[in-house]
Amino acid sequence: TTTGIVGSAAAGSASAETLADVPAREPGADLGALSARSTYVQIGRIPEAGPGRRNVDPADAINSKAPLQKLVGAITPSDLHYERSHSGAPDLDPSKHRLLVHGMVRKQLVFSVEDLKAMPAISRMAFLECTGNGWENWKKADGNLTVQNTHGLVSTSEWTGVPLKFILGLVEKETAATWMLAEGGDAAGVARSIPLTPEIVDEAIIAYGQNGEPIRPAHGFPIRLILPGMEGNLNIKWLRRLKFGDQPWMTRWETARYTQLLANGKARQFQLRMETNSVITQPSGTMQIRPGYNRISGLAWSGHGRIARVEISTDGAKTWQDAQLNLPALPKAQTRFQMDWIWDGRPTKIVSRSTDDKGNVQPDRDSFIATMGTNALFHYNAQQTWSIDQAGGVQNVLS
Amino acid sequence: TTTGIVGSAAAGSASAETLADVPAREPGADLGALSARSTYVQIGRIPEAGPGRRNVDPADAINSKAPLQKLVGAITPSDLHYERSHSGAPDLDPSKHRLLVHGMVRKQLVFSVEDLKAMPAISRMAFLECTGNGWENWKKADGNLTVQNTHGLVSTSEWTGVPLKFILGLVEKETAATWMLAEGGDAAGVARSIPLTPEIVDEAIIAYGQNGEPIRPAHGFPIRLILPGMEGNLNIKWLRRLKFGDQPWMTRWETARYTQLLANGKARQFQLRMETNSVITQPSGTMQIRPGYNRISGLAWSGHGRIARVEISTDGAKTWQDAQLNLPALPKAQTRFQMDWIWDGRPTKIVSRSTDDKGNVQPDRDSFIATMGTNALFHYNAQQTWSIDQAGGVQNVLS
Amino acid sequence: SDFGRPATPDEIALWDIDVRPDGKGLPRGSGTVARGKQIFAENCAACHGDNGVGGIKDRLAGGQGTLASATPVKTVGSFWPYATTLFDYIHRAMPYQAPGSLSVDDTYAVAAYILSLNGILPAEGQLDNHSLPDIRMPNRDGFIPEPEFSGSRK
Amino acid sequence: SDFGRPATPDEIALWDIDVRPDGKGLPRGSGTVARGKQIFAENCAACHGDNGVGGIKDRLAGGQGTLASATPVKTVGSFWPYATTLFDYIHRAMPYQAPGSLSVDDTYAVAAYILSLNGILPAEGQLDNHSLPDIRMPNRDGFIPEPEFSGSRK
Ligand code: HEC
Ligand code: HEC
Ligand SMILES: [Ca+2]
Ligand SMILES: [Ca+2]
Ligand SMILES: [Ca+2]
Ligand SMILES: [Ca+2]
Ligand SMILES: [Ca+2]
Ligand SMILES: [Ca+2]
Ligand SMILES: [Co+2]
Ligand SMILES: [Co+2]
Repeated sequence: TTTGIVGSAAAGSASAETLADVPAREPGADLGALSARSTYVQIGRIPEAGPGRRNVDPADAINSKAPLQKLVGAITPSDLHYERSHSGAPDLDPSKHRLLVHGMVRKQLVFSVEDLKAMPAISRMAFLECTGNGWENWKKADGNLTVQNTHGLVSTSEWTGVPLKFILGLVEKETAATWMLAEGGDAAGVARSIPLTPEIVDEAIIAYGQNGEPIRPAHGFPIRLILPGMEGNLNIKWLRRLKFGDQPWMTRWETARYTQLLANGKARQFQLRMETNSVITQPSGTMQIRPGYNRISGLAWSGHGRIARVEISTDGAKTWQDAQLNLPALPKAQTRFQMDWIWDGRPTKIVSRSTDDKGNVQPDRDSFIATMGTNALFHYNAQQTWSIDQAGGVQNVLS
Repeated sequence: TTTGIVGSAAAGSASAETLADVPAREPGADLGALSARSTYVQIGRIPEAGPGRRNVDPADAINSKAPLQKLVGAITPSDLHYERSHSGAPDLDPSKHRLLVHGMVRKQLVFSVEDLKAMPAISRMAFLECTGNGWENWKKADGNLTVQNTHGLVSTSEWTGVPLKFILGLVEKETAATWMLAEGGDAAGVARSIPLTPEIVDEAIIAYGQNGEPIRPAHGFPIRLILPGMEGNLNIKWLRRLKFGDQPWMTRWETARYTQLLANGKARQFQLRMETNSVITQPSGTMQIRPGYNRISGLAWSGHGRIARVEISTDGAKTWQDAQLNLPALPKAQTRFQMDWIWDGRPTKIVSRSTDDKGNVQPDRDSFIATMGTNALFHYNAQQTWSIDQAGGVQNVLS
Repeated sequence: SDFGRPATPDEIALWDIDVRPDGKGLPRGSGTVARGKQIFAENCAACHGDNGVGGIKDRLAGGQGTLASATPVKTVGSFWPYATTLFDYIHRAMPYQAPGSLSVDDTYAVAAYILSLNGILPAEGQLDNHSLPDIRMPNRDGFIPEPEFSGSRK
Repeated sequence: SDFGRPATPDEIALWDIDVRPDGKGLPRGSGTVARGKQIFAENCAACHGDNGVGGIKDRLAGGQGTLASATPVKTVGSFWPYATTLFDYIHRAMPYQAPGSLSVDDTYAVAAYILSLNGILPAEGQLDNHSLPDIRMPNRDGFIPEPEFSGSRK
């Protein structure tokens, strides 16, 4: 167990009794090309293979979860951004990579990565969230899960690239083209049909930059699609083809996968938007808190827009108080929230609930399950409850 | 030379003739704890020893410059953030690190890193800039410099930590205390006197997080001071002491260093604010452009506040056009700007000029030198001019 | 334009692998269930098990009638709405370690075999670019399109 | 309070190394230029050169009268406004590889020696916590405080 109120990557607890015990100042490492992490910081993602399949051989991992309990602020460092790859992460040679844009367009064009980097660009903060985020808690809540296990498939970056709109202008998309197939250069050739709503046309980016630097191979180097607010797997990595058409292609990833099976056996399809969500990251699962002052902190996000409000309950969803938001809250980006709390030492439960600027409120688990059943597998955004026992131990519970 | 319009970290130029030459899709690397950079990306800082002393032994380096020509957006990845260290970068044990707060306060207190992480926190984007940024161009302009050489001592991060104001409340600072000494735990024990203006009291942060993760040793792990908009070396790294008093201590770093020698032999002292600045990063020194369409892109920042406007001249500062700003432009953070440009193939010069929301305009070099002389060494914020020769070669020039 | 270059029909054809429910995009070709059984044993069974069940990777057959239960089993037979998706997916992504290594005819054959494992084609059945889009999958009507994103849908 | 713990006077004294222009913070002690010459040769000359000039690191003497020229030479003697800063800096930061290794008396001595190299103290001079703040450095009036940040200045 780590210390809840610290919720940090820094190891251990304070061990210098007086200032006399603090090590003497001494010269440090030479300056170099890159600043390495401290050797005192243990921080990393956890590769997993699906709900409940956690300590797997890396070769069997299908995703790798971000250490939310060790992160602060809103940005996720690029090397800690969650990963979901369907056939590993290829390191493509950018000089040989191409983007083919064809189908219902007047000009079928091939772009090199250099072509794209020469175009007008835009940068924006946006979260990406795997459609499967939260999937550990559909049916039961394992008490020994961390927030990395329950919610580690969401991250926030500054993405830079070419507005899709600029490409649409170059290829002269036909008006009748209402769908776009985006396909990756990975072995799986992951492909998704994307409805060309005004919002998607306005906000989609063909990105080559993440947090200032070239996107890393695990996240789509040299280029990927970014569709702010939409489910992670729509944001096609290693993008190499955009095809325009007038109906969806019904690829495996929008039929067999990433559809939500309801209790009646029917499945919701093209539920593309990531819903209003939040989670308390400090304190969270497997941490330990002490009676007295505790700072509660966490992350909220919504595929609809900006986070407008986060409420916290420290009595198991009976009463709620407004948390303080770290401003500015940017649209479709994670927003950090916090609240002071004096724990009286009695067992209780803590929960967060977010509301976005369109008025969407994150549902409690019971109403959520009443709508979605327990087999949907994707798009879980019910409120996350952490129970706190008499000894201050924090545990994952359903509600 | 690299290709100007690309301005990217991706190697080489396009080398697949047709789509048939693009390598076949194949399975990639296993998912892991960290996402590595592409092996096709060469990106790193350059350690240097002072104006004109560039290819030095790492042991002699006093700073390391960020690769602005390879960065996009506004955020600098933490491992590429510029570094200025006076005695190397110590990797301090956070469990043994302490912050002593004393002097003119009612309660002299010692805080552990855990104490600080448990307090209410704030996150904000802010640039840091070494006081010496730009110092290559005081007296002459070497034609073979990149923008990394001329302007690589500025970077932008999301910083997370405790508002100084919260600490002031805990220690009950005396009203008469108008200055604060901040001291580092590095071998040099770098120490600066900080005037407690309302702005500084409101905005100062005792930070432990950079871009979501623990600050790295080169940047002050486990804690550093962040004073948005103020000169880099005030933002004391490895912070271990804050002492309150009623006058400045006149440390070596605010007398012998980081004062600006004017032409008349007098030196400006406590010129703490980093001024309104900007630089074109694409195309920039040593790049190569082609006639026709070129995108001009760069970064602007001001210690006064928000960037309100950036103008670009493509005719050597004769006429100016408004560049497009990437919004939202955040206060005291770098803002990306861009402009389309059709180069007619004739030799010319390109320049950028920023204006902040307080109305401060980045000065042209002549008026700047008229005020500051050529011996000031620090606080260079004159407009940066790049000349373009007939062959499209981009070179550093004075104006 | 300053950006990109025109794509030639030949190179587009190389990459244009997608297949729609109406059969658009299907390459000319055909394969029998019998041939597919052989292909499957050689190229697929190691991961998906004999008969597409009990392998170390995704189960490909069975599960019909389980979708509304507490433990739904989603397979090609029980869940997939379109047979065209099966061709598209195998063609682009399988076998896992060497996608694209099967010929078009062998891809029809192995798709036919997986459909037969699910009782959708008979053991002596076959599949080609004409018959494939006509197959009506058992769960064809099992999906509720999201209203927000169905406006542009035909 | 929930945060931190009171600092004891003893431990504050260990860390409280800063020195102000008025001498506040100077520890009791003294040293002669002669002793300082010896200390310097043993601990400093390798980097700063014999007599504080011509070393691989910062030059410590000379340069007076150059500040308004095209090639100003900024040293302790030509540029530094306060002698207290010299004690403070050597005490906290020098010798570079082992700051804090000199005794207080030796620090006074080596500061005295550097001042003598700059003609500010005579060869037979000495320095202690009383005399140090009284030294008037040649460039004492060479600084123009920034108006914005001088309001709180005494
Ligand atoms: C080396 C292992 C391996 C081999 C060999 C292999 N597959 Fe797969 N198959 C997988 C994996 C892993 C997945 C799941 C991939 C994913 O979810 O992205 C999969 C998924 C599938 C699916 C989709 C299942 C679903 O419900 O979504 C089909 C259909 C399929 N394979 C058919 C085949 C066929 C046909 C062959 C042989 C021609 C084959 N596979 C060979 C590993 C393999
Ligand atoms: C191993 C090399 C080394 C040794 C030994 C060394 N110094 Fe230094 N000294 C430096 C360096 C490097 C700097 C500049 C540090 C910086 O700029 O942060 C410096 C700076 C100084 C300065 C400030 C110069 C200025 O104008 O800012 C003084 C004064 C000084 N040293 C005195 C001493 C004394 C006294 C000793 C011996 C007791 C000593 N040094 C031993 C390397 C050394
Ligand atoms: Ca060293
Ligand atoms: Ca995903
Ligand atoms: Ca592999
Ligand atoms: Ca600095
Ligand atoms: Ca086709
Ligand atoms: Ca003292
Ligand atoms: Co997913
Ligand atoms: Co500096």
